[in-house]
Amino acid sequence: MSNLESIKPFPDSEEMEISFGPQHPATHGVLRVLLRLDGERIVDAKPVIGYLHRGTEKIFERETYNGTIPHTDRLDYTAAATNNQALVGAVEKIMGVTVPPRAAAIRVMLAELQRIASHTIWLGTHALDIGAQSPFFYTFEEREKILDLFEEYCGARLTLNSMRVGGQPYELTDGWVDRCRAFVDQFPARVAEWERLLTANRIWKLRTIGVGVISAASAIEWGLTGPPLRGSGVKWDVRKVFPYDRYDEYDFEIPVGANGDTYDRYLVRMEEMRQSVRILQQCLAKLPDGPVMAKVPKVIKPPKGEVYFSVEGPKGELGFYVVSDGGANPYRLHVRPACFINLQALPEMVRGLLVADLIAVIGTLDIVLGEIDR
Amino acid sequence: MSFWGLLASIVPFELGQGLGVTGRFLFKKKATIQYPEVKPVPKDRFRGMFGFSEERCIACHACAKACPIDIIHIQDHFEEVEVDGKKRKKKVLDRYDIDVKRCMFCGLCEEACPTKPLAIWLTTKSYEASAYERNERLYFTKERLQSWDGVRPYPGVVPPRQGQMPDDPTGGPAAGRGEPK
Amino acid sequence: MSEQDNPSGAAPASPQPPAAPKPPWEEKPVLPVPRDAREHAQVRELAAAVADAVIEAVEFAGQVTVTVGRERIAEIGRACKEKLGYAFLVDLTAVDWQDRPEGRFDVVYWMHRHADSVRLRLKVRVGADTEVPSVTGVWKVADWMEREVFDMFGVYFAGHPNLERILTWEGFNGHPLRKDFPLEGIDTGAAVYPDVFPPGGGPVAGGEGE
Amino acid sequence: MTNPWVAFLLVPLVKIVVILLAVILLAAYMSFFERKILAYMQIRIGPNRVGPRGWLQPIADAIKLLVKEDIVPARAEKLVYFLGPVLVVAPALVVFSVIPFGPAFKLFGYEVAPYLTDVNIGILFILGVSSIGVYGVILGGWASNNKFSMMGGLRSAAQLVSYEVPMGLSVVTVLLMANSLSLVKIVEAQKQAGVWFFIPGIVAFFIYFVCGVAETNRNPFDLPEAESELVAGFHTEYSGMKFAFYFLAEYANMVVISSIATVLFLGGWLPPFPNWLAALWASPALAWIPPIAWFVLKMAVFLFVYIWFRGTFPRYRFDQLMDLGWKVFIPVSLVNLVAVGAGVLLIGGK
Repeated sequence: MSNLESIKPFPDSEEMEISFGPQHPATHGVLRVLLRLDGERIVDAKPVIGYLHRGTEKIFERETYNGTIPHTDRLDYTAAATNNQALVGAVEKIMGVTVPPRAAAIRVMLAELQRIASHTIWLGTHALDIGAQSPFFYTFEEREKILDLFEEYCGARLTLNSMRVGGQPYELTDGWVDRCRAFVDQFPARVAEWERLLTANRIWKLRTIGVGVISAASAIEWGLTGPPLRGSGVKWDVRKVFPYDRYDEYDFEIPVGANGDTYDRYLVRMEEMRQSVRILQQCLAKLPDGPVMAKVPKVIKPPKGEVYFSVEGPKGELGFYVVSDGGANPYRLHVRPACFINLQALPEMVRGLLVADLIAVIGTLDIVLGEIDR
Repeated sequence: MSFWGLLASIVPFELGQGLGVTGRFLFKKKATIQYPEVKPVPKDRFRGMFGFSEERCIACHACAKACPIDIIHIQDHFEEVEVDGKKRKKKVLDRYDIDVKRCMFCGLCEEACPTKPLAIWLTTKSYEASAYERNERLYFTKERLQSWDGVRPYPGVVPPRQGQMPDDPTGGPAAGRGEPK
Repeated sequence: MSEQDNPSGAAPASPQPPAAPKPPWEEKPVLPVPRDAREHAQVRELAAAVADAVIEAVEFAGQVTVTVGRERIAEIGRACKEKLGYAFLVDLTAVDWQDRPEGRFDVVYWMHRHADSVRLRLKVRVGADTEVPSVTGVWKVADWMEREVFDMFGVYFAGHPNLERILTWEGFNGHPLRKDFPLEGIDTGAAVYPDVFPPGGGPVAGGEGE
Repeated sequence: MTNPWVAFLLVPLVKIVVILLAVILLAAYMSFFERKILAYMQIRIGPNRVGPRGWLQPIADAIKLLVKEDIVPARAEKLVYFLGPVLVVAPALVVFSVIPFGPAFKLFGYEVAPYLTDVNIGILFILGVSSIGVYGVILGGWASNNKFSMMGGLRSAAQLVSYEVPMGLSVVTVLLMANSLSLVKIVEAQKQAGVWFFIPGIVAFFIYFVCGVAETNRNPFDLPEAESELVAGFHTEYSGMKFAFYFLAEYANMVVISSIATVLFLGGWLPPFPNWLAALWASPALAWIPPIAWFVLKMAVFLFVYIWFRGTFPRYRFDQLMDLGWKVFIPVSLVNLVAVGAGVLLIGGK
């Protein structure tokens, strides 16, 4: 393959090439990184992707608009709710639909729960990559509670299919709000517990501070979004910049880092979990009444046109670009995958570091191959 | 740097703190569910194995159209039946197959079903339908959909043919949805 | 849903119902209509920065799309980034209009300006066998996006440092997101391992897998 | 000791068999306890299906590993590939010949010592033999013809070499206090002193144990087999019996490090405060406790701490590991050596 040849070392050099993945415990799926190593130091890295390519965008073109929603669940499979939210938001935008306030609040709750769930997976796997085993299980215990809430709301735990164009398919079940509140109330204590394990830990600090540094300017240049961008100190969040689903009614902070290293991104994500809890508390406190579904035609036929709509997914800006030709199926439905674009900066971030740092950086980018390969 | 800061940078107190956390977890209640003996309780809306009722089905093909991956295959024909002394044309199902091995349990078929109570529903709580041979064992014809041959029903659930009704716990799949114009 | 609406030069006609207005979710949805946007602030800005750049400008659902000349896209992109401050290329993709006479593909650039948080869409029309100047020199992020467009649509980007397939493999025959690419896929076995699978062998799309 | 055949052949042979079996069983059950304790720390239950509450799990694992297909990579260096596990497991088992598990006792009129032999250079023997094990790791890593294995082997070599130094230096402080290289004498010296050596040698004790963790390639120093970086490090390509040997050696080495720590710093088979509380230990309520129980108990504490570390800490990066070894532990242990030497001179010179 020409991929390999382009990275072949010179015949008389001490450098070696190594294919890191696609079957490797720490590449979060089927990522393959072609590494050129000088000892353990990375001279060059080249991500090779596409092992999980399923042609999702092609499949979208044959589905009805509501029929695409289950497919979006499978993009970033750790954050199905925000994927749903981005898709239905895009279609609602092209349709000119306004979502009822109760539906918007339910969406925000699902999205924030999903953000917490996604960040807990990230923390568990990131810590596991760096060698700490136990946080993986502690975080998954919390995630299971969130998945229980999802299951109760929409009947699935992972691939939620939880939103529809125009609103929400279901009303909340009796007692869901109480159970959600119970979860939200105990969750900050758990985050504090995880932080006791890691934040001050000298080994954790050694492994993350100054690793995978990316400056604010080059983060923008590389199109990073989400925690990797905020870790570099850019205060930018789609929820604040283009508030959707009435995010402007909630009071929350955007945490930012200072140095753009792995430790800062870690702190940013930990703080994001707390901020999500804050949003959830506000949602639960002032959950509006009313319908959960707007008046939309049964067959959704948007007018001819094109629209881009994005949400702040747990991994970064997740956007959908809908091109409609007036039919019941999208003419083109393009995903702007946050992970795909964040991963692109990997070579920049790991050049000159050690193999162990590559793991830390892959972990800190929080990639999900389902979204990268689509 | 203060004395305590200096001391903390030499003596790894924070590592001891971490050990304390894991040490405490040693005595906490375990989260494991011993699966075959203890079965996790699905929630009421849990999308599990299909329930299907031939009597209720009006062969409208709405579910097949709603299915994003086209795994519902329906064939029907018209028959003359006598209802209240009048002759009426009625659609009769010849074939109602679901290729469960490809199903992603999105529940859109259930949502599309116009009959009340539903003719197809996924709220059966049953999730034990694993098989060693996917092409045959996970292909459900309308007979198998009702007899559930090869599916272990969740405790308390009986196969559709024996009269298990959809609980309709969601208040109908499209509860709260405005009537389409 | 007017979140990503730009502070528009042409005031959006928001229908304000008179007394006792129904909430918007109980009304029929107000379908957005495309509107000429040559007088839109963003478009005028662009026209001032680059002479004769704008071929067509449309505003739809609050988003401004400017069609520009294919040959000049790298130049216009650089002007947008350096003069107008669109430092962040959010998205780059393409749309296949199979039988359109003025060029089969639209390549779409979606840019963001941090200063006042506005977005602008550039669009070029490309024929099936013409090249588009690459914007990787302007925004580094365009690298993989252009590779993806090349992979999925077969649009060539002139000056791209490493224009390879990205999601499919080297030697894949076809461009999946073109409208004439069959949905059920193609026989690809032979292309991957020509020495293992004879031409026409290998995994066959729609086969039984036995 | 009338019959020389009994004294020189039968008794050692029986001891060898007993110790070997005990060590192998201990290593196997170490893996069980490790899985169980880790699971409990991680709010899981751990293995509980084979036998009552999972107690036969190690046996099942052993049988599985023994009957598993033994894969040799096509382009591996066959002989060396075979030699690797042998070179690892043999020294790990040989070391047990000098570890005193308890004082000599009478059995059927014979004086039986619960150790194979008391060499007067016991501690040197242990340090020497146990460092042979690193060859097995390097050679195994190299012979697998796998870059990850190779890197694992190299990491292991550098790590073992650097941590042997502070470990040796911290052992020397004990030798200064005990005036002997024989492990039995060291324990007896602690009895005479009336205090376990970890109190005067607290720094040496800490360094010894941390270096011991590093020597056995355990978390947070498990870089040679760092799963997330090197897949499985030097034993990536090993399977079946050969993998079992590496596995056995790792756990046997843990037991070795723990038992040496017990002997050197925690008074071996002595009960706590052997002189001060002598009356208590001799009282009929407690006199039944055999000395070896104390030994096993102390060892178990160390082994538990090993597992506890594994359950808690992230992993060092390789250069940080080297920094820690060369820039922290070696200088500190040198200073500590001088300090303890001076202390011994001052107190002993009185």
